[in-house]
This record gives sequence, structure tokens and C-alpha cells, in this order.
Amino acid sequence: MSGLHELLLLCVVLTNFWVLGTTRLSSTIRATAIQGALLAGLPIALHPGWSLHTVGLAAGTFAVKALLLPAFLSWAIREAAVRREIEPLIGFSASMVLGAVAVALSFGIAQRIPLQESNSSLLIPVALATVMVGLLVLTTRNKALTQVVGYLLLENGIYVFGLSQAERVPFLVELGVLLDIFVGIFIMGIVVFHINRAFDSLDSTRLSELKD
Amino acid sequence: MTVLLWAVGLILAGGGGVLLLRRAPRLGERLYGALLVGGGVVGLWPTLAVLRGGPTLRVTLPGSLPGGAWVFGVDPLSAWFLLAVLGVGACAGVFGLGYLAPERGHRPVAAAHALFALLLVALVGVVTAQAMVPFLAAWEVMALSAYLLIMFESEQAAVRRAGFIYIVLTHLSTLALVAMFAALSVHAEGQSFAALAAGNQTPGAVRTLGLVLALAGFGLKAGVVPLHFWLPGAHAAAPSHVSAVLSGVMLKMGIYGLLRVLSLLGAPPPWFGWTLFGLGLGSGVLGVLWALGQHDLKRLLAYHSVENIGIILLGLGVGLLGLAYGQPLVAVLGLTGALLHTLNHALFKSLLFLGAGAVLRATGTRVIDQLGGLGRALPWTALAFGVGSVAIVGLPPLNGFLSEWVIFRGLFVAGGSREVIRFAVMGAAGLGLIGALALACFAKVAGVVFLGNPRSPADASLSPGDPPPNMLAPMLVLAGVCAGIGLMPSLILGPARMVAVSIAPAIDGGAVSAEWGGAAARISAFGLGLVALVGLVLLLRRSLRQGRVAQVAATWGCAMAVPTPRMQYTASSYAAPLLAAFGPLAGIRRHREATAFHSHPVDPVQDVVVVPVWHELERVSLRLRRIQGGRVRWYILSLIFTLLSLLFYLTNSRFAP
Amino acid sequence: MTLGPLLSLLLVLAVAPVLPGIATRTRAFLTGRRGAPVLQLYRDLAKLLRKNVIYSRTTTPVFRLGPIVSLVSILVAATLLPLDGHTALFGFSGDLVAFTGLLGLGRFALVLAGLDTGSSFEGMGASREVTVSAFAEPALLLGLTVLVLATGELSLAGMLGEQLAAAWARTLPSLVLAAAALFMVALAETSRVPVDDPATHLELTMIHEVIILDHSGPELAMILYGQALKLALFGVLVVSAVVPRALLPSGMAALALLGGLVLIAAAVGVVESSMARLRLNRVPQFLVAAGALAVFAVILLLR
Amino acid sequence: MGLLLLVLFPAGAAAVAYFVRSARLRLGLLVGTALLHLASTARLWADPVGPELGGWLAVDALGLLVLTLVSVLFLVVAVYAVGFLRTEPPRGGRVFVSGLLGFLAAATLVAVSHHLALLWVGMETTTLSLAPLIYHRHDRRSLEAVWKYLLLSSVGIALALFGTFFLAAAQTSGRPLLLEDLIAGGARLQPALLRTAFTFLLVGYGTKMGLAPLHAWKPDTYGEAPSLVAGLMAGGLTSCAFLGVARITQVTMAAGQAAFVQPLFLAFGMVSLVVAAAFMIGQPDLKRLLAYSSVEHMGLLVLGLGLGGVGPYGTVLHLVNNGLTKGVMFLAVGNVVLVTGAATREAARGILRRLPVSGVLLLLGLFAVTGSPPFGLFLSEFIILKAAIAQGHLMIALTVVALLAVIFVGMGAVVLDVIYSPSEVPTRGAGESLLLVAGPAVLLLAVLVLGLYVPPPLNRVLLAAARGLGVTP
Repeated sequence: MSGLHELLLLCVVLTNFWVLGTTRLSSTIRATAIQGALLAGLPIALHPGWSLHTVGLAAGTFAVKALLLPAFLSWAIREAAVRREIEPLIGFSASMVLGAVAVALSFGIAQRIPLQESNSSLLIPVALATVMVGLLVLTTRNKALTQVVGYLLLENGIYVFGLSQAERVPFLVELGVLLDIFVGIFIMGIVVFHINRAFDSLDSTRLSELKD
Repeated sequence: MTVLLWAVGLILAGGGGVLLLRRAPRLGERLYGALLVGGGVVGLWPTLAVLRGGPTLRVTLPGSLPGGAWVFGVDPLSAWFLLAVLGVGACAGVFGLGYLAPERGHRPVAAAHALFALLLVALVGVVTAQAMVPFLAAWEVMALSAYLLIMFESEQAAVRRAGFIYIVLTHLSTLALVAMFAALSVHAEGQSFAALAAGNQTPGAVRTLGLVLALAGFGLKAGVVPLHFWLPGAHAAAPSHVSAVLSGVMLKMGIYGLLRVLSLLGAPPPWFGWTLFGLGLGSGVLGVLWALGQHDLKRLLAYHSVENIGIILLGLGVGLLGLAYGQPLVAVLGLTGALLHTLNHALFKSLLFLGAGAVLRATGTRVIDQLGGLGRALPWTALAFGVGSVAIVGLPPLNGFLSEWVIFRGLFVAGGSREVIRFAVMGAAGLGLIGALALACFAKVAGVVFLGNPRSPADASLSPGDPPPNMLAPMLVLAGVCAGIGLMPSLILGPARMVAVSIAPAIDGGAVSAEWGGAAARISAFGLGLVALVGLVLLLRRSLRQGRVAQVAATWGCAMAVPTPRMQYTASSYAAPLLAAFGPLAGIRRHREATAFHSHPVDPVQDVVVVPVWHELERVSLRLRRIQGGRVRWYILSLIFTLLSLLFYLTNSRFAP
Repeated sequence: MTLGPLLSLLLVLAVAPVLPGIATRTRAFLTGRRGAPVLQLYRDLAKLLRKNVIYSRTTTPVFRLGPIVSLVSILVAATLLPLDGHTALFGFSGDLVAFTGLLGLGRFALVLAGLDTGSSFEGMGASREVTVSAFAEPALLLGLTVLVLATGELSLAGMLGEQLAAAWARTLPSLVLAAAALFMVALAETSRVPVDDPATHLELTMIHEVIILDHSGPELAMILYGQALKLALFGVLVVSAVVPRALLPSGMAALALLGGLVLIAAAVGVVESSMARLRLNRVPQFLVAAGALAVFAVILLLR
Repeated sequence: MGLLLLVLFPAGAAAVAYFVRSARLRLGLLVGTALLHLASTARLWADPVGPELGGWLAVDALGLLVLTLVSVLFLVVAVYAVGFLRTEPPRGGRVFVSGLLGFLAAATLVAVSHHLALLWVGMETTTLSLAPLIYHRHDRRSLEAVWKYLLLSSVGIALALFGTFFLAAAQTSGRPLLLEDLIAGGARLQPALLRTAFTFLLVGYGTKMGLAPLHAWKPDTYGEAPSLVAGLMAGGLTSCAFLGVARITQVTMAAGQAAFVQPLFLAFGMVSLVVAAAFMIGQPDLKRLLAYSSVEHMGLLVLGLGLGGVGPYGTVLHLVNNGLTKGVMFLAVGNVVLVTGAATREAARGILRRLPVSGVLLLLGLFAVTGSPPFGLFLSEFIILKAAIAQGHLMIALTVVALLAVIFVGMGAVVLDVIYSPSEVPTRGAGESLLLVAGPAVLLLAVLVLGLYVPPPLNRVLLAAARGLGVTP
């Protein structure tokens, strides 16, 4: 059923563009939630045969990436009372274009990196693309919260690639991913919270006192 | 070797003692002085034994260092420099007791004495180390203890500035030396000098790199123009007895290092000899020229150190050229002259700095144009300073003349050969110019400071009386040694030649030794004759007077009113015509206003080249600093940029699949 | 043979005071005056030696020692020259350095003695004296270098004696150049026109005279005699550089020396009467020119 | 179970410390844990223990070096922290101590884990455990510092994870991601994937090391973090990050990819040196200055790796020396800050008169950190230079010397001015207690000794550690 996971991977890319394109923080978070759900589907699609390992992985992923983190983030924006990402460094259409460039680039790089016995030719490019889009969001957005979302995308990309190894490397890998994202996002959320309190705004451009 | 270790132990004990007894300064300082002198004397014993042709001393410490054991030893070269270290060190240390005594209470005098002892020990370590790491360790301890001593009066901004320039340049020299040893150790098994020598006999890129770095590192320490500009400030800022050691001994470590490295590397290429030759001429002429323009007594003496280092390098260059072109006589003469002048300069320059210290203590100022007529107040100091002046100018019958005589002979003999080296004879003119300028300069110093009338009322009311014996005795001892060497050259010429031959085994000293002794005897005869004749004429002069008492009157003012002290010729106007003849080279800035005219010297290298360049560098780096603008966005962008360029390297380099 | 050097030394010492007389006499003759008698200096010296001295309150023993040291150093320098054309009373390899060194010592002593008076005029004179000599020294050394290279000999006795005679024919051109350079140096060292003017009476324009302003009696005598002796020594240098006296029998050699000295003195007089005195800041150029001549001679020999 | 315990008991102590009420008890726990940890580390020197958890935990020479370095540094910092927290308001004491202990546990995990994913987990934990410590002062500036630190390190660590996956993908045989098997089967690794893995891991762990141009977070973080935390980061955290780089280097070298790896190391090294030199000139803030100095030394570390020959030996020696020296400098500056309230040039003048001991420490530390003989850093820099010349990189050698000179001027200008110049601003707070100067003094002594004498056992370990990092024949 290789068609399925290819489909899922393409959807992942689409959600990336969704994140790039939307102005409303709430819909950004919705996009990440959907992406999380897609990623949860991936292990089953990649490794047919309902082994406990894959199922557990899918469930865990769904729980964390599709439910917990989005909930946490939307709670955070409710607390911080911010609705929309205003004045990003570059306009949304421009960032879409950049995202397209990033995707093209990652596909270009990916074909230079042959992955033997790989169950999908799309894995590496999509992973790279997601990573790059994540970095793109991290750099172009001003709101600390949006940057957290960018970090989340980055992690998702890595996760996608991690799945390709899920068979051979024991599940400590996935554990690593989940733990990392969980703790990372959680602590960042707390910091964001403090930022909001200290600067009564989530505008990370305010955070530029420390410089030479 | 154990004897030398005892000497080091004594000196260290002195330093420790004065530090422990800082509650009872008098007792502590007396102990320190005794141990210092004792250490010096004890240390001179094995040194002289080696110079008399005794066996080379050697001790190997089993150390677990990457590279191997530590080796210390005293061969003729080490012994030669040990003479200066121990002799001058002990004299200056004793002088320091009296010199720093008035500072007790408001400055850490005990610590200064302890650091001085440490400095001496480090100097001993530098000249006796026979392996890389101990050499560099001793080298840096020397540099740092000297730095701390220079900063003794750190509450003055000028001292801090001088200290900073010093520490920066000395660190540069250390870096260069580290790199040099790194280069030389590439082909060597282990870190001992013997191993380096074994590994680097064949010319090659690495050996050339080593030579260049050695020249840079040791040249910096020796204060060769254009790397000299740390020197005047530092030597002026330090307490005078420290200046004496810095200028008299520490500079020589640069010379020692050069000689040591050359003794390891065998005959150097001609270009190296010519480089030293040119640097020597340049440093000599420019150093004395810049000295002539100074208003500060100690800065002036410091610039004279630059000049004398130039003379030494000139001799060294001639010697190396002699080696490179296979002229043993030239080689021996050049090297011997350089070695002799090293020792002589150590003696009379430290003597002069001690004299300057005595003047500073008596009057409280180093500004030459505010001094005058001190000869009456400090007769013995004046005498010692006068001896030092005649010696440094290189006039017979004192020791300065001896070393310049040897170098001159090297130049002339070189001129006689058929090789390219013969063009070195032109250096004679340069050496002559240096001598004449030095004469002008020291006539100025001795004349303006000690003769004529006091220029400031304070000095006029100065109660006559030389400094206390613990300051006066060292000066007289040094003066005596200067005269002794000048009148008894045979004492010193032999050992010097022996050391020179030990540096360059390629040459046989026998070729030179033959007519050498005769000349030495003649020189001492003629020196003594000179002195005797002066005495004789003095007696005649007495008899001519026929009991008449000389009339006494005011100086004839050329039909003007009786001259007042303020009408005396100042040092600056004395030097003006000579400096004017050299134009911008002399580095004098003049300020004319409607009612005032004054000139002050600048260092053409430091103030015209180095400082502006550094400020430009600062400006650039400040502009560059905007990158670190504090926006986290840019931080991540630089990360992305790095990642992408690495991916590019990954996919597009020759490693791409 | 061992008597030769001593006798000739005594001869030179005796005739030295004539030379300034000859110079001034020539000058007077050329400018159409009678001028002082040739032996005037002898009388002055005799008179001065008899006189008492007067010292300034400011001065120290340095003031008294100065003239003595300068005279003695010039005397000792004289013993280094092969006055009889063969050997010096006293010489060693590289004694040319001692020669220049001794002249320096004499200058040093006089300058200090001048500064000891604390008079602004003498300070000025000292400053000018050292300025001039600073440029004279290299020229002198280069001139002597020519002799060294021509003869391959490092002692004055050799380079002005037999060896010179041997090398004379080969190296005459550079020797002549060297002699010219040495003559120019001599004018500066003995403070003659165009560098200095012994006849001037305005202190502001003096160099040598103004240093010794306060000296009187025997000390002044020593200085004057030393100056004359210096001129004689330079005369000997110049003469022996161009005339290979070692080839002549000793009597002839002595005569040649005397004749040469007279000619030199006369030449000094001619220069003094024929050319004006240089501005002080032009003096260095004059001496650099002398140096250039010598350098040219050296190059001739090195090539 | 020795190694596992070594990881677990600091973690347990961290948990306990969070719930202990009494500050005195908490500090006792901190110092006690540090002592115990150092003791058990010392036992590892005496009798090494075998691999545990199926080879996931093991100690080799390199790990032992980093472990010992961290342990020593941590003890010093713990003692210092007692004196430090005494001067501070009690707020945050709990978080502070348990954060420190957590870091110790994580660093230990990094040092002893031979499973690269486990190593990565440890690395992540070090990052997170130090975050609250940076935020210790709870003001805007520290908030900004911790934000930058978290964002950059997290991105870096994420990329490192990416690289780890690539490494797993490159592996065709042996137990996955286990160091021994990776090295043993180096020849059978898929080159292209291995190189990709190396690229991402280098960027990832390089960010944590603070190699230019990935260093941007360093000055901001070190400048704001409490000095002892900054010291722990500059001495310990960077060493852990370097261990990460070293591990992947061992693998790539074993796979015969030296020709691909070494140019990258050379480039990073030179760029780091240049950036450090440029940003040190006229740098007014002592702690930022030290941050750039850390960048410089990280550059020297990778430079040694890139040069080959005796370079790696110089690198591991430099690792030890740099860790200790950074401790000296940051703790001495910490004392300055305690008295003057700031680390800026204007505020901190007149140290030698105000804090004689710390002033001397700072002075000697300056010479130590700039590689003056006879301090240890001189020896390692000497070896690295020698490697450069021996491998024919004469230009690199000369450039390094020139840059070191510029760096000395940059550091000396500020530090010496601060030490000697008379101060304008009044002194606040107590002077220097023994707790605050003893630690740095001990470290400085250690650095001095390492410059004069490398104990044979240490030398053996250094040689063993360097062996894997060079080109293995």
C-alpha cells in the first residue's frame, strides 16, 4: 500500500504551505495539528502488518502531535490573547515562494543522497522540506509562538525521516523524538509565557537588548 | 651545576625571605641583599670555570612531558650571558634596596624585591635551559615578572600604557618563539636542543620558517627597529634598578636566543646575515638619533639600548656573513665583537640607569631640561655616570671602545676578501656615524644634567650628598668593571673568542688567536699610557702655576649681564641642529605659538605607523560587530546559511556520489 | 731605526705651531695684507703659559681637566701615525679605530668643559661642534677605509707605510680621492673655513672658539697647541696617503713630510682666502660630499 | 551497574534537591553529590568497568577525559555555588541546585553513553537542565538570554537528531548506532549517507559547541547567565558537545572519510578564530569577552582535528586545559561581578585593589587562557601549531599565530585595564570569601601543572583518546 504513505507525505508538504500561508495563529496551530495526525498515520502506512511497535508509535504520535501540543499552544495564545501574526519579516506570498524554493532545493539535495532499501523515495525530500520550512518559519516570523510552531515543523520533518529507521533502530528513537518535542515545546511555551508577561507582547523582536 | 642550583636557591630564598619578613622590612631587606649578593658570587664561580675552558655542565630532570625530559646546562654561551645576569643582577638588586626604601608603606616594596629575585632566577633559567619547554617557561616567567615590576607605579596612566604596550609585544615575541620551536621540532626527536640541532641541519622550508620566526621573536625582545617601540616606555616606567636589568640584561636575551638558535642550525644562509647586518645599522643610527631628541633621561637611555642592540646585531651580522662566505677570521671577529659588546653594554647601560635612578631620587624628576649642576651635589654619582658615558660612546680607554674596535676590525677584514661579503665594509661609516651621534648625545646628558648651574630652584637648594652606600657602591663597582675591561682587554678577549668559536664549530679559533694577544697587550698598554700621560700633564700644570692662586669670577657673559641659570643652553636646543639635519627621520614635533615654542619627540614607528593601523583595525571590527545585532532571527539565518553551504559542499564536492 | 719614530714625532711636535701661522699668513698674503708673523703662535703659547688662570664660579674640575685630556688624546693619537714613513711609535692592528676614538675623546672633553661653564654661548658652541663632528666622523672613517682596502693592512703604520708604498701605483686614483676627502675632513676637524672661521670675532658665529671662551692661561695654551697639532696630524695623513714616503731614504722622507705639511697649511690658507664660510646648516652637506668622495674611492677598490 | 549508577544518583539527587526545603541541606546535597561523583570517577581511573546495558554504556579514553573534566569542574562550581547562593536572595535556590545536579547527570550520560541516540538524549538533557539556571535572575535580559539559548540549541540539537537518523540509515551491519560496531564496521557504512549524517551532526553539535558562525547565542547567554553557570557551560557543556563531534569523527575516520572531514574542520576552526579575534577587539564586557574566547578555543579544538598528525593529541589536551581555564576565568569574573554588580569595563575597574586574590587569579588566568607558557594551554597550542607545520599548512600556522596575537591584544586591553586602573564606582557586597576563591585557585594550579608535567596515566589516556580521532591506518 505504498500509495497511501506517498499521499500522506504530500499532505505533510501541503500542511507546510498552509502554515506558511496563514496569518491567523489559530489556523497555524490547526495546521500543525493536522500535520501531527498525518504523521501519526505514517508508521502504519510505512510498516504494514499491525505490529505492537507501529501501533504504539502511531498512537503516541497522535496523542502528542495531534492533540497535546496543539491544545497546549492554543491555550497559550488564549492566555497571551494574540490572534494574528502581524508584520512578518517577509510577506506571506513571498514566504510561500521561499517555501517552494526550499522544497525544490530539498528534492534536489535528496536525489544526491541515495537511501538503500528505502521504503519510499519521498521520505528524505519531504523530511528535508519540512525541516527547511520549519527553519523558514523560525526566521521569518516575529511572534515567539509562531517560532515555536516553526520548531515543531522542524521536529516533524526529522520525525518523518526517523520513521524510515523505525524498523531497524529500536523505538528509543521515537521516544527521543516525542520526549524532545514534548519537553522542548513545553519549556519554550513556558518561556513564551514569561516573555508575554515581561514584555506584555509575544513580539520576539523586542528581545534584542543583548548585542555587541 | 649543583653550585649554580645553590646560587639560584639563595636568590629565591632572598626573595621569599623579604616577602615573609615584610612586617620587619629592614631585617628582611638586609637578608635579601645578602642572599642576592651571595647567590651572585656563588653563581659566578661555576660560570667562570666554564669560561676558563672547564667542562660543560649539564643536568637532566626526568620529566614526563610530551616531547621528553627537561635539560639544563651551562656551556660557554650560557656562561657568557650568566656573567651579565648574575653580576648586573646582584648590583641592581642591591641598588634597589636603597632606591625603593622611601616607597615603604605606600607601595608593595617587599613584593617588588621578591619579583626582582624571581626575574633573576628566570633569566638564569633562560640562559641555562637546554630544551624547548623549560626555555619557553623560563622565558615567559621572565617576561611576566618584568611586566609586574614595570607596573610597580600602576596608578599613573602613563605607566599603565607603557606596561600594556610592553606586555602585548612580549606576548607577540613569545608566540613567535612558540611557533619557531614548533617548526624546528617537526623534524626533531624529542624537545632537547641537541635533538633540534640534530634534526635541522639540512636547509628547507621549515628551517627557513624557523629562522624568520626566530628573528621576529628574539628581535622583538631585543628591541630591534622597527620592533623597538615597546622599549622606551617600559624602561622609563619601571623602577630604575629594574630598568637597569631590563635594559642591561633582559634585552640581551634576544641576542642570546638568536645565538642559541644559530648554534643549533649550523651555518645560516647569506640572506640572514645581510638582514641582521641591515637591521643592525638601522637600529644603531635610528636608535641614537631618536635618543638625541628625548627630554626624559630614562627614555633617552632606553633609546640608546636600541642603538647598542643595533651595534651588536651589526657585529652578529658580520660574523654570520663570515660563516656564510667561509671567512673564519671575519666570523670570529664579528661574533666576538657582538659578544663583547653584549657584555659591555650590560655593564655600562645598567650603570647609567642606576645613575639616572640616583638623580631621580635626588631631584624627583627625569626631565633633562629641569636638571643641571648636579655634579656638585652628587660628585660620586657624577663620576660614575661620566665613566658610563665615556664607555657607551665607545671612547678609549674604556670597554665600549674595545668591542667596537673588534667589530670594526671584522668589517675591515671582510672588506679585504674577494667575496660579496667585502661590501660589508661600508658598515664602518655607519658605525662611525653611530659613535659620533652617541658622543653628541652623552655630551648633552652629562653636560646638561651634571654640569653648569641648576635649572630649577629646588635643585639649587639641593643639599650636597651622594645617595646611601647601598646605592652608590653598585654604581662604583660597575664603573670599576668597565674601566677594568677597558684597560685589561686580555682578561676578556680570550673567553669571548672561545665562546664565539663554540657557537660556530665550523671555524678554528687558532687562525685568530695568534696576533690577538699582541694587540690586546698593546691596547692595555696604550690605555694605561693615556691615563698616565693625563696624570703627568696634570702635574706639569701644577708646577706651571707656581703657587699662584687662580682667580675666580662669574662666567663671562660676552659683555652681557651675568648669565642666569635660565639662560643656559637647554638640551633640546643643543640637539636641535643635529636633529634638523636628519629631517623627519628624527621624529620631532614642533609647536609654535605667538609667545611659546616647544618641541616634543614622537616615535616614528609607534606614533606614525602602529597606533593608526591598530585604530583602523578597531574601526573595522566595530563595523563588523553589527552582525551580532541581538535579533535571534539573524542567529538562525546564519545557522541556515551554514547548513546550506555545508550541504552544498556535501553534494557538489568531489565526494558527491 | 727605533729612533726614527721618536725623532720624527718630536719634529712634528716642534713644527706643529707653525702651520696655523703659515695658513693665516697665506690668507693675508692673498688678500693683500701683511698679517701676523708665521711664528706668532709660539709667542702666544709662551705668553699664555706664563699667565695666571681665571675660573668661573660655576665650573668644576671637569673644566680644568678638559684641555688636558684633549691635548693628551691628540698627543697619543700622534704616536699611532708612522711619522717617519715606516713605523709608528706605537701601533696595533685596527689602531685606526683608536685614532678616531682619541680624536673623539679630545672633543668630548672639550665639549664637557665648555658646558661646565653654564654659559649659553658655550652651550651653543658645543652643540655646533658635535653637529659638525657627527658628519665628519663617517667621512674620516671612509677615508681611512680606502687606505685599508688599498693596502689590506689594519694598522695606520702599515697602511701609511710600506704596504701603501707597495700598493701605491695600483691604487693612486682612489688614494687621491681619499686624500681629498681627508683634507675636507681636516678643515672641519680643525675648525677652518668653510666650516668655521678662527678669525671671526662674533661669538654667535663661532664654533670652536666659542667653546673655549672661558679658558685662559696655560689651559688655553694647551687647547691652541692641541688644535695646531691636530692640523699637523691630518696633514700627515693627507701627505702620506699620496706620497709613498716609505720608498724614500729617511732624511728625504722627513723633508717630504715637512714640505707636505707646509703645502697643506698653505692650501688651508688658500681655501680660507678663496671661499666664503658656509651657512651652518650647509656644513653637513659639505662633509657628506667628502664622504661621497671617499665612497667613490672605496667602490673603485671593491669592484 | 557502576556506570548506570553514576548517571542515576545525580539525577536522583536533583529530584530530591527540588523537594528539600532547607537551603543548607540542599547545598550539602549538592557538594556531597559532587564529591561522590568525583570519587567514583576517580575509581574509574583505577579499575575501569566493562560495558553495560548491552554496550550502551561504556567508558573509553575520550569519555573518561570528558567525564573527569566535568566532574572536577562541577565540584569546584558546587563549592563556589555555596558561596554564591549565600550572597543571593534565596529565591530560585531549589531550581538552581536541582538544575545543576540535573546537568551533572546529563553530562555523565553523554560521557559514558556509547549509543549515539542515547548520547543525543543526554545532550538534549544538558541543554534543558541549564535553561532555568540561565533564567536565574528572572528579569528581561535573562529571559531574552534563555530564549535565544533554547531556540538555537534546540534547533541545533534537532539537526543533530536528523544526523543521527542518517547515521542509522548509513549503517548496514552490527547493532544499530552502537559506537563499537560503527567503528568496527566503518568500512561497510554507506559513504554518502555517512557524509550526510556527519554534516548534520557537525552543524547540530557544532551549534552547541559554539563554533562560528553557529556561535551567535554564546555571548548573549554567557553574558547573562550567572558566572558559575557560564563557567559550567564554557567548561563542561562545550566539552560534552565536543564529545558528540568527536564520536562522529571517530566513526567517519574509521570509515576512511578523513579527506571529506578534515577540510570542514579546518574551515570551522579558522572561521571561529577569525570571528573571535574580530569580536574581541574593543569588547567592553568581560563575560562576553570570555564567550568569544570560548569560541576561539572551540575553533582550536576542531582545528587540531582537521590537521591530523599530532593534531588530535593537541586537541584532547587542549580540551582538558580549556575546560579548567574557563572555570578559572568565569569564577574570577564572577567574584568581580559580585562586588561591582556588572562585568563591564567601566564598572569593574580597580580589581587588584578591591579583590586582590581574584585580581591575581584574573591576571594569571588571562595569561593562561591566551596560551602563555608555562600554562597548559600553551602546550596544547604548541602541539597544534606543530601539527599544522608538520602537515605543510604553513599559512594556517602563521595565520593562527597572528590571530592569537590579535586575541591577546583584545583580551589584555580589557582585563589588564580592569585589573590595574583605579575604579570610579563604589564597591558593593562583601569581599571575597574562601569559598569563592579556593576553587578557581585550585583549577589554575592544575592548569599550571599541566603545562609543566603531564602525569603518565593522563598521558596514556590522552594518547588513547587521540588515536581514534586521527587517521587510522
